[in-house]
Amino acid sequence: MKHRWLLISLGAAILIVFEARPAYAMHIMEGFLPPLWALFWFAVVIPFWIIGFRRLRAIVNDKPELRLLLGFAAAFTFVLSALKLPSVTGSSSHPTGTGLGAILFGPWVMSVLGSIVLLFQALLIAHGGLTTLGANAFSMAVVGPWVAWLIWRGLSGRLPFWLTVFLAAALANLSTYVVTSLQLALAHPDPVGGIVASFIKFGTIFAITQIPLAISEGILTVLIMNALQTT
Amino acid sequence: MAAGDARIGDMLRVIDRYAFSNRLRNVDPAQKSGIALATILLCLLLDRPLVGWIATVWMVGIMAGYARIPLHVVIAVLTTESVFLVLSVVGIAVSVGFEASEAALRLGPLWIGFHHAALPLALQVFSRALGCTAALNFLVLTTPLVDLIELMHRLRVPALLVEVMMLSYRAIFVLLDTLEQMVTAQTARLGYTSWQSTLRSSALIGSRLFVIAYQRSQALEQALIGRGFDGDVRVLPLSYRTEQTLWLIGILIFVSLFLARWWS
Amino acid sequence: MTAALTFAAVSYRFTGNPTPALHRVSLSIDPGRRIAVLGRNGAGKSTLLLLAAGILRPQEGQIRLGDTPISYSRSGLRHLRRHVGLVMQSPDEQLFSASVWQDISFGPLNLGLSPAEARRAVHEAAALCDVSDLLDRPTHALSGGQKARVALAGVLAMRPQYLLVDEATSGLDRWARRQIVQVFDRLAAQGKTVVLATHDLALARRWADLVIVLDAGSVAAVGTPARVFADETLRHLIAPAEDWHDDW
Amino acid sequence: MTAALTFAAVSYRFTGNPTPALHRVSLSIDPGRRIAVLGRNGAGKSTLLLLAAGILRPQEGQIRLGDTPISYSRSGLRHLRRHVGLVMQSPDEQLFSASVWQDISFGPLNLGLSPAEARRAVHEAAALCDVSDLLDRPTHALSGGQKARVALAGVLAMRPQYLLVDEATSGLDRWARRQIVQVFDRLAAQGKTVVLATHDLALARRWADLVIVLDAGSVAAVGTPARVFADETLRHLIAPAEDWHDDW
Repeated sequence: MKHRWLLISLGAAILIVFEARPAYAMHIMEGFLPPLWALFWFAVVIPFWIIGFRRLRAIVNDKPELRLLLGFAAAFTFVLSALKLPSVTGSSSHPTGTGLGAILFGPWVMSVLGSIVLLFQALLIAHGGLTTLGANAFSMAVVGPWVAWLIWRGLSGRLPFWLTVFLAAALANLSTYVVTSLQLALAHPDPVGGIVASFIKFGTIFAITQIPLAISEGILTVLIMNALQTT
Repeated sequence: MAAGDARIGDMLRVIDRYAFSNRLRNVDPAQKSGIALATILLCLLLDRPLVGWIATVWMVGIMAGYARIPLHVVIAVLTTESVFLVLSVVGIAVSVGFEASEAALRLGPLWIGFHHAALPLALQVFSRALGCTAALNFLVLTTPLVDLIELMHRLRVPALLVEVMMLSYRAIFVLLDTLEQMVTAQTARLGYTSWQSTLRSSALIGSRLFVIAYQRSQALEQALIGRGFDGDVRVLPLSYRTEQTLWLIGILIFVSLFLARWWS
Repeated sequence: MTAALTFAAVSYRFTGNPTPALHRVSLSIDPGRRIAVLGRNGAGKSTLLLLAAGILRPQEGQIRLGDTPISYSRSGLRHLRRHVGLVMQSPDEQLFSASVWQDISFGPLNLGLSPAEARRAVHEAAALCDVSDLLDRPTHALSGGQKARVALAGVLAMRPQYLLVDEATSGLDRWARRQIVQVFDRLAAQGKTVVLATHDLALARRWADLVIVLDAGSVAAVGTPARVFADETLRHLIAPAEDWHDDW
Repeated sequence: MTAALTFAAVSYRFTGNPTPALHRVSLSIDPGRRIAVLGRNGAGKSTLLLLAAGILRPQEGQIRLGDTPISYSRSGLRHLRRHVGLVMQSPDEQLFSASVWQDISFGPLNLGLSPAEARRAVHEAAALCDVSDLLDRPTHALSGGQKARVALAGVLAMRPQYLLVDEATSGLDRWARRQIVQVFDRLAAQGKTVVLATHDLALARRWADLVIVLDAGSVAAVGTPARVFADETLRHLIAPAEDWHDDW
């Protein structure tokens, strides 16, 4: 019985702290991944970086002055995470911006710009890390943007504009967190239940606050896109 | 540095200020990143709790004692990160399964509890990540991003990437100033007072900031054309000194980490 | 009736700064005055306005509206913002909506006014600031002077008794400046209090009836423009000696 | 020796605007002068500077440096930029690097100077603009006045004979303004030509030796400050009548 109370209060503590957690809950911290997994995720993400960079270079070769715009686009993506995002539960957090970025700049450009932003977050505010950059870039600069882009492209015209944008942004946010949970589960399987149990575990820890935040980010992105359309 | 308010700007500026004003500011970024990265790799590869703890002590020591960054700043940054780290590690310590473990709580068909093998593992991951994070903090708090971008240029990172990074580092501060002005203006007009008004306020800024980012880039282009911009961003390199003592400290760190591995 | 806005030994230091931006400032801003706050950059002018508007919270001391200290609870701030409006330096960074109408209505809607009342408030503020003919224009297509007046209207639509303005006229041409000053004159005629933090010494000298001089976070003087501008020690805090023959 | 910068019947209309920003403007900017360009917003001051700096290309008419018309080829513009430098209004829109040192070095390197020469040019321009002690400071930590002087240094490092400045002093406090004016004085003492487009009438009156008044895209007058400020018709183009008693 003692244990039960211990666990319940522990659970409550987790919830409370997670409600007030920093903006970058989805960043895997430096040192959190074993070396092989860190390398593995770099290997996964590097092809995306190469193709994305080639696209970028083609754009800039065409119009050299566009590098200024790219600089500002990366800065915009970085600064976007300083916006306030209210959660349904009353606390507030910050948007990931992966969905909006993919809709505005396309998934290939985002794979490079998003990775620059992640590198900057590691080097400017020590969020995330250098050895975990591959893993973080895969979830936030590749999977999130691609999910958003495919929904945006696939459903445009079939669903109302707002619904398409909402789904793109909310699911980009959610898919990023699913991938992060998977990355953590693979690196740290549960001693009893293995990878599956571990995935459920990391998943539920995040899910409680992540689903409301994904909904909020979806709504925020719809409002931003509406405002941009009238500009 | 709690969540909620736009604290990202505060954190960015505080860290940036020390990066530009610490005693190791003019030391070659290659030297500082070399030591930070080697420490991170050793923590990962040697992978023992004691190694992580010793690395943490070393890094806090050289940040505060050698680079002369106030100890309370060093500790504050590291504490914020360790709170976050503890939460991630809880995920490892707690196990979920269809069978009860030693101390477990039933939740539907699942049992949530601690497994005897999980606690040491959690401790190991925590100390490893703490050592790595402290080493990253050393790099971040002693080395401004301009220097790291310059280092990437020396390491033959493609010029286009280096230029985009250089421009966006500057643009981040320009846009962040604008964002904070807008947040203040909105707050003075009762923005952010409810769930809806927070969403609305943020959305207005998000879209406006996008337009401003575009306009700023156009204005900058015009100004740079006046200074001979033809597509390439040419700048003079920065000059650095090499600090012999830092190499010596680096060697001491590595030796002590190896020793820690054999002792434990 | 309006109550005075009082600072009692208020200090504020920004995170990461070794010296306080304001240090034990005590002063009273009485209703119905035209006040200019002078002092060089970094003297604490903007910090004073941000504290008075409840955006920053004093780390020491107290700010009172009438006899009651400002409460920083949600409802307390809501109450304060009905009374104290703040216009910041760069209009480009205050207009965050796509259209002028939308921007001016931001405050009234947040106050919880009904759509009809909000509409009335927008029209009233727009008329006051001479921007009635701009209401359906996009904000990015406005001139500098128009943007400045729209920013002013956005705050005035909340009908504050105190209007705090940071550098209202900087970067504007003489005609745009003139139009802004006319808005301040109208407000003063309505008995509202206007507090301007400014580098525009001609404006301070001829428009204000009270001048507050700040120096390195402290109040160096409070007095009529005639007295302050005649005092040689204070003139050193307002402009470099080489500029004195400029006769602002 | 430097040659004059001459406008011969130059017109320019921005795309989407019905009226031209400049219409058949002819004037000559002679070496070694201190020139102020006055006129209300929209009169064409900035367009004039952008054309003179070769950033805009006249749609009609011709701009000459000495006897040769400006060539808009790559090498022609390179030649022009050794002679004519332009500083724009907002320093935040001109500084692209977080390192002051790197930012100032951009222009000289684009001119094709060797690293050693460029290094010398940076130090020289920094000394001229009093920013030598800021070279290893980050751009974003500078005050408004410091940023303005760094932006100036970035252009002066290219050692132009003509320096064109759009609203050099707007938004600065009196001390920062003073420091900028000192840089202009040093340039004038070196025999360089400084052209300021400005709303700062005190500056125009006391600093300039020649005033150009623009009105709706045309040159309304060119003359000494004494003559221009004494002329009632021209005063109408410089400031609203209510401001005349301000005695700038």
